[in-house]
Amino acid sequence: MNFIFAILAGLTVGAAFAAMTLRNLVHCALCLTVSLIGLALLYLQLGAEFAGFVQVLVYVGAVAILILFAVLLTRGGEAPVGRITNSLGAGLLVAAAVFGVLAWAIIGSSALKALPKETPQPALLVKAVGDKLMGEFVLPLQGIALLLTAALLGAVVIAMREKSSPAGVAVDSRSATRNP
Amino acid sequence: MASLDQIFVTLKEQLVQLFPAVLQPYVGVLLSIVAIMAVFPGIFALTTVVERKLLARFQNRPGPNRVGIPLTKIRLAGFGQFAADGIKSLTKEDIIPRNADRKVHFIAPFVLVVPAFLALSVLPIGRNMTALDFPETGLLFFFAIGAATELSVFMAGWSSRNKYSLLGAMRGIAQMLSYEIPLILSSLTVVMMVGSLSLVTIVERQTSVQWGFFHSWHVFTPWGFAGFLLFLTAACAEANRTPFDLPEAESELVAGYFTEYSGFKFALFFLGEYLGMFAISGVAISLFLGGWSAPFTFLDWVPSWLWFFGKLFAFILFFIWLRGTLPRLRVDQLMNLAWKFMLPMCLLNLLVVGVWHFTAEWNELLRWSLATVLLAGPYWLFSRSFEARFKPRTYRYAADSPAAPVVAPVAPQVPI
Amino acid sequence: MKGIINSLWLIPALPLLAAGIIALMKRPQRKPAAALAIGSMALAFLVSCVAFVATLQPEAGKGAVQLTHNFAWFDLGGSALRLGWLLDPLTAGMLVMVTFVGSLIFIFSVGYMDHDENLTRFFGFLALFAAAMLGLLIANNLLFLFMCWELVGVASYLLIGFWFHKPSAAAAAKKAFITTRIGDLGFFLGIVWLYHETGTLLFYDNGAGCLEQGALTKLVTQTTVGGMAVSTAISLLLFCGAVGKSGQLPLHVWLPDAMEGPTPVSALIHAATMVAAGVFLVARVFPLMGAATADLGLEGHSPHTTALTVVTWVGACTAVFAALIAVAQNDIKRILAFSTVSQLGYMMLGLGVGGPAVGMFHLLTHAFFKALLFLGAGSVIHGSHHEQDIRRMGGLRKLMPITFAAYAVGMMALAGFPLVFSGFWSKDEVLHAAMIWSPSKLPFLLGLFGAVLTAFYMTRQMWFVFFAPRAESASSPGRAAHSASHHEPQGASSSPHESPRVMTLPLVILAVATVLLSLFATPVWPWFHAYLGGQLDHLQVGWSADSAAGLTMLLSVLAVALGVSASWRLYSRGKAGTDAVERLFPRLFRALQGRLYVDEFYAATVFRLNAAVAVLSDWADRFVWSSVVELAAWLAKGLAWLSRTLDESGINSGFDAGCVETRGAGGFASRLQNGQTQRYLRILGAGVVVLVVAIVWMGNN
Amino acid sequence: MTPLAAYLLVSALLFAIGFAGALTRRNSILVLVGVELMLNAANLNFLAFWRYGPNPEALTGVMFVLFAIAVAAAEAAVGLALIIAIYRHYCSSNVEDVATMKG
Repeated sequence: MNFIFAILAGLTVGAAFAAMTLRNLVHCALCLTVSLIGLALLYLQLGAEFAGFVQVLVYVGAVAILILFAVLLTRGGEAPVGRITNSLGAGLLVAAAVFGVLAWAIIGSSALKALPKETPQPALLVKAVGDKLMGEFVLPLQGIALLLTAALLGAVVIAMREKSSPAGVAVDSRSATRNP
Repeated sequence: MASLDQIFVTLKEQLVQLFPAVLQPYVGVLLSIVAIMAVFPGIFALTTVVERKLLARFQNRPGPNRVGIPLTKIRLAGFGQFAADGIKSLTKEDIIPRNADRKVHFIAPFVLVVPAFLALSVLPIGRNMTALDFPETGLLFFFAIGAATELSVFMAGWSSRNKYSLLGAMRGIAQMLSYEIPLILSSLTVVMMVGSLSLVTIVERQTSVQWGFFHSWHVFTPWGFAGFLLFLTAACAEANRTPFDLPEAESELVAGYFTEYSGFKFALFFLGEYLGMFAISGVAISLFLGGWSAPFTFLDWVPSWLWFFGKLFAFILFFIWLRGTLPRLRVDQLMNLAWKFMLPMCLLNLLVVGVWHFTAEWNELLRWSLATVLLAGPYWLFSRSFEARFKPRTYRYAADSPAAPVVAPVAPQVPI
Repeated sequence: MKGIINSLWLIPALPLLAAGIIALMKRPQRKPAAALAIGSMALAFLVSCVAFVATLQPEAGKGAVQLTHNFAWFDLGGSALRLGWLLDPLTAGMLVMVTFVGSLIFIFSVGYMDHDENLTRFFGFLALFAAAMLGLLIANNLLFLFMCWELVGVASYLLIGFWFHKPSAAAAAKKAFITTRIGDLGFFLGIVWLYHETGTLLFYDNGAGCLEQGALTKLVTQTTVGGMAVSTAISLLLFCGAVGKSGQLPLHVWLPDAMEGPTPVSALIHAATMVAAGVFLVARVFPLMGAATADLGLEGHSPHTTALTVVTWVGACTAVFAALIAVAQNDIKRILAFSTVSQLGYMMLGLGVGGPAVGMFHLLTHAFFKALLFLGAGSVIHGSHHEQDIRRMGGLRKLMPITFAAYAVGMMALAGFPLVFSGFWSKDEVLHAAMIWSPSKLPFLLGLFGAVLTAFYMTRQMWFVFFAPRAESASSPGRAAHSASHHEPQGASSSPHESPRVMTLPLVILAVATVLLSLFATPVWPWFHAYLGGQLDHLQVGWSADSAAGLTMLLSVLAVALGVSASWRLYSRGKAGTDAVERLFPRLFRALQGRLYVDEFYAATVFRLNAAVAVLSDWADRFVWSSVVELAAWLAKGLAWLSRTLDESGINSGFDAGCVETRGAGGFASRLQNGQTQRYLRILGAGVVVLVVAIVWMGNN
Repeated sequence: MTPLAAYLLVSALLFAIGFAGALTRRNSILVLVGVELMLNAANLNFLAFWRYGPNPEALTGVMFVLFAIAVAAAEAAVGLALIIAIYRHYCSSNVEDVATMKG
């Protein structure tokens, strides 16, 4: 067991745990960022330099900032008072069951044991990634481009401020549904 | 001359030889990092004084000229000022607002400074002189690390619990996010042409000799020139330099996101900002201005690192000059420029690079004129449509807004 | 040079493109719109010149140049609908004339419509109009010609009704459109019949076209009702269209009303495009009209078929009829409008008695001098602040010298002053052909009388507009109201002034062209005949006409002299403000001023008949057809009642039972959907656990 | 334990943490954060299998991770936009408040 791996795994899992348990949303988001950086370092450890840096660029540079903005836009900057969880026991039980089953499957798997213990570091050339993207994976690439455009437009449209205040309508519709 | 060129490399090798073989790689990295952490803060110190003096001259006043070597009469034309400033900020009381989020408030300056040093360490500052060489992904590493700046700005602005700080942080993040896109797109042109993300490779590609006497820097091509200008503009914005210094506009927001910082942490922010500026200048130099290579072949005898630092100083002076000359943009102008002018131009430049790549067999003159026309025509069109946006704006409430029209009560129409 | 046929489509396409682009422009983009329209016309003129040059070199022994370019438009079952372009001297001459005159009118419009806020729209319509006309000219297919023909009609509707806020203009536009439609009905029937008989609508198709020998022989030999040859019947139907479009006698009523449009439009309609279309159509299908059966093979200048005889008589009557009315009109443009009707009659007369060369030459010369006259009238109207009544003008000779000079040239050409004016030569040819026409001498006499009248009314108009002592504008109530509505101060600015150069320049060019055209068809050098007939290489300079030509010339000169002198004497001695003819023959004058009550006649007959038929149909609709419909409705209602009863009592109860069960099931399922996302997610997680366990178990076993 | 199994365990742990967060936190932004963590756990799985799998030269793991990152970015953008829109509508960002469509 590698020492560096242990540190990185601990950092990642610990930060993720903090992100899911802290009270203040901004702290959660910052911990998520730390966890994602830890993941990127794990990618580097695995030899996927390109994927690691892309991870940092996209998650830290964009997604984390986006989440922080969303927190501020939904007035989440202050630590909430009162209950922050919802049906804690059942949720934890299910999550623990999922983890238990997964860990059981991983440890008990015979297929994993059949794989070689140590493999040489695969040489990952960025050029090869580029060639693949432009060759074999060009169709998914186009699809991703389309998806990103659609997501951009969709996000803008959804988040655009509506002209009239729909709050009254919302209350109406909610009260209306109460009636059987 | 080659020995002078490689003097630091050989020095490092010999120093490393003194250690046992197991430790050698770690010592090598450590030495490089120490060198980086010594040299660039030194340049920072020098820059602060130079900037103050130059700005003073621009404004027709003398600037700092008193502080020299203490207890002597030597004044060094005021170049001892940085030491005085440094001592002052180290000894000042560190004030933290009572409501502030102390942990985040404490971490923020480090989140700014550490990535700045990391970004500096991938720059090829001379032949065979790169502290952290990522042979595959140097440029990507640089941009990935740059993302930390935004995080730091947010942390500083949010944790201070100060309206000005938060507004400055929001402005800063919006600006950096917006200008990161043209920044990356304009540097992608170089990546496309060279076919590598490694800054070392990119610089080496520019050392080839063209027409017998000068090196083929990328800035000497139509796309390179356009890309360089776009990169420079975006770099100004990324580094929060005038005319894009809205996040810390002192006349509007006191000092932006680091309003609530003082003492050493303020100095760290200051340092981080300048290091970021050096780093982005260094990338501009590596991408477009041939990195450490001399402009002309007959100047090759000058050591490569001297060229790099000379260009870096030219950039610093250029930024100071801009700060002394240009007024600040408005927020809407800033965003318009990024999304409606720079982004289309960057995309167009990518297209032109493609054209340039596929017309390699053509007559040079034809190729040049095609690329130039492709760039200059849309530039003319875009900039024409932009002139209107920079005109003075009438504000909604400043314009005549009479009181709400009095609605005369309408008598009910009774059918007779 | 012959390759021009493949790009002949450019000529209509250019103005059409311009019209399309202008249609997309905004209202303030006046200058680009005008420049685009004029530029496209000028380009079309250049291409037309190339086409014209291409027709100047006939191959020896083959007659006139005739280039065609046919292609399949779309397949219709087994056969393909084929369209094509045709370039022969007829087309080429018309193309050059239309594009040249059209360009000048476009340029003139820039000045004339300067104050109109809808200039952009105006130029769009003008370009569309020109495009339609040019398409009509190059068509080698009767259907394509018909489409362009209708487009011309639409464009004329738009242009005549350009100032649609004036009720009279809107009415005039409708009138023009509907009246020509009546003719077009005959035209379309003719087309359908022709297609039925020959199976093609191409004019020339290497021997298979409908105007070529094979088809003509077939058409001539077949007879239809009353022993009439099919060719004659089709020709007459096609002529109906020409009558409508060219304002011949029964259907001429729309043309004077079309003066409600802006003056450049009038110039365009009357000179270059719309009315010329009818004459052009007759000239185009002349082989069909002139196709003679064996028993009609009389000796003469042209085959005297029934169709051509009808054309001749219609033309002659129109010529005199319209000239008579023109004598008593007071509106400057209306006089010119009736003059146009009259001259169109001459063209038809020329076509009927002398063939295409005679009629077409008069069409060409008329196009130039009538454009000149209309533009001159436009200049006068523009200069005297939109005053159109000639009695309120006068003395403009001094105030508008350039307009006066150009107008005088046009007037003399129209009246047929001898020797240097093209109108003289072309009219003389028509008269000459009529004189030697064997069936009857009456058309000739009618033509001669028309010539006297033409000279008379033109002189009258000239005198009133340019020579008469200037009427005091302030004393005229209409004038005063007009000025008041324009908020113009009375005095210096309201006096007439010369028009800007952009308007006078086209006038001068047209005047010069009017004079120069006279060189091309004198009996000494009958170039135009030779050109149309494809005998340019046999052309010789010298007196080639027979003795009748001399006599005709003499008579026509006399007629002109009589008309001019009579008119001048009557009017120059008359009192200002009154009309000399009115004093002499008040009743006749009033009848003429009322346009011989043709409109009223139509109102009394056609309209009443129409209204009666409408009442009849209304009655039938209300009592006959509606009762049938109601019966059907009752039946349907009864059926519906029956099925409803069955439905409600029988089928529904079964469904109801099913629905209750389904609803119960839905109610149960809906309780699971409590809207709590995390609950769904928990169930999902539990499902994943079960799934993984199941997969691992199966994998192990 | 092989390195692959170690990576997979870390990944599973990360997944479970993210899942637990998504299951239990009230704030919808944190639910989204949990989903992001789950996605990243999956990415780590892909890379681990690519690194220790039978043919790393095919690069499928890396390609999948790149695409997954792009999709995740789009998902985050749209998801956060939705959360902001919902917040405007209901003045709340708690998941249990958004239950208008319940049966």
